[in-house]
Amino acid sequence: MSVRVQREPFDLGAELAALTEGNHAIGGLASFVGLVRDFSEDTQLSAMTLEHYPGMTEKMLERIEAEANQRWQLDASLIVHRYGRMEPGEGIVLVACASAHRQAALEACQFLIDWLKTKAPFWKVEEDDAGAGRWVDARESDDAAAARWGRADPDAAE
Amino acid sequence: MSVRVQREPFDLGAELAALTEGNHAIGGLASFVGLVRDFSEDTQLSAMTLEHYPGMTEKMLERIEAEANQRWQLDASLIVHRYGRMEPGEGIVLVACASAHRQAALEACQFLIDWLKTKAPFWKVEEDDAGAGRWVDARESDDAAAARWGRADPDAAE
Amino acid sequence: MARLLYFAWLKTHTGTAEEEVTLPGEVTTVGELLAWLPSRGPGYARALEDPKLIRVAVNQEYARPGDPVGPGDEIALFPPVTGG
Amino acid sequence: MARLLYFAWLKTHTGTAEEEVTLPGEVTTVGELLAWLPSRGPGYARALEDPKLIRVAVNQEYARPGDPVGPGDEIALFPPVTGG
Repeated sequence: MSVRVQREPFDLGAELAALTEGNHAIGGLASFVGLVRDFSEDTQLSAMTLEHYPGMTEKMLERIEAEANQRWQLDASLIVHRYGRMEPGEGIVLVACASAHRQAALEACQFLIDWLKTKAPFWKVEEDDAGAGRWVDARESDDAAAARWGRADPDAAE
Repeated sequence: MSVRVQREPFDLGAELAALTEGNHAIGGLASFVGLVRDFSEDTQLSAMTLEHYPGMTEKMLERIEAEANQRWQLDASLIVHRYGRMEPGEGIVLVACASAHRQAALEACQFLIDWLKTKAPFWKVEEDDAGAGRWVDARESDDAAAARWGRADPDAAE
Repeated sequence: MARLLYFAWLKTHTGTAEEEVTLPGEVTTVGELLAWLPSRGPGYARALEDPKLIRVAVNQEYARPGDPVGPGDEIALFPPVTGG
Repeated sequence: MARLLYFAWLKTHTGTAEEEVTLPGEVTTVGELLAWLPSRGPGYARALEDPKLIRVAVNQEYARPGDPVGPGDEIALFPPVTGG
């Protein structure tokens, strides 16, 4: 189990290789990488910046990773989430789960990324070709994706 | 869209990097790797060998990859499946799907690996510490995983 | 004194990322804090004008309107998250 | 002549991976082929003794018992797949 919040890019191949290295009980490794796109709805984007809440972010990521490890029998799990300015094509977030069984690895990976998109304290500014920044609004479809995990939600302020 | 059936190991990091390289419309990359385990039920394993049906394998993999691309809006997809002898820790199969949206990438990846496990013409011999080989029986749970995609199944011989 | 943190566009409106504030006696819950803050100035009023868009964390835990706040707490105000 | 392929433990029992066979006149479907093959010898009889464990592909497409087979076809027999 490991969580990292960092400004630097991550090396996907190296991260995944390290996760399964030496553990021959692992039968499946599922991973998801979120990448910066060069568009948002109908606007061309040249970059985005993620702000986060240092301290709370790490605490929440560690907690949700622990929950995934309780729900599924995992041999290894990893969350790497970047903050700061990123350009199209760069990786923003990496989630990876390894298990003896493929279904556990795939489900835990899906669970973590759904959760990250809706609960982790990150806020995105999108920058258009003219260099103008715009705070992104939350999307309801992301809330719906997280809700299907049937998790009690004591997290909303309303 | 790309399918490869090969004896050689694959480089996970290089395969995934190549899949998204230069396409800034991609927002999510989901992948799954199946690895050789060092046990099966209660037996220690020292290696396994996959036999396949050359010609039919490639044809079926290309067809299912095309179906995934019809069901989901994907920017890129890749299936690499190895055959021959492999030792614990080695990657057997890699499935990766990239899309503008994370849900499409994740679902298509899950669909492809469920299908591969139940329909692709591969047969596994497990080799124990004494070097004795044993053909592996099919698992019903894998059929159930593929069946939940609600695909008409004209593929069984019964 | 409580420590108040503002993120994303809330910070743009309040003009500060972080401040130490003496809470008045009538502010003992998250809801009371949200009702009081706009009186601190037009930037605060603007930041908090749509309560549906405000999330609050007290000591790095998501909080509800009825949850207590007091001296020594770290209280963060931010919009719905839009991460990853 | 039809080309017959055997995979996994079917091959172990038949003793061959691949052979050219002249199908007798009464063999025009997959089901008839499966009924006829055991008469070719004890290895074939053993390979085919549990019909539930036999899958057939004709010209690299999964086939059912009623599907036709004939001269020139590539017919593969194998157990349920256990890939990846």
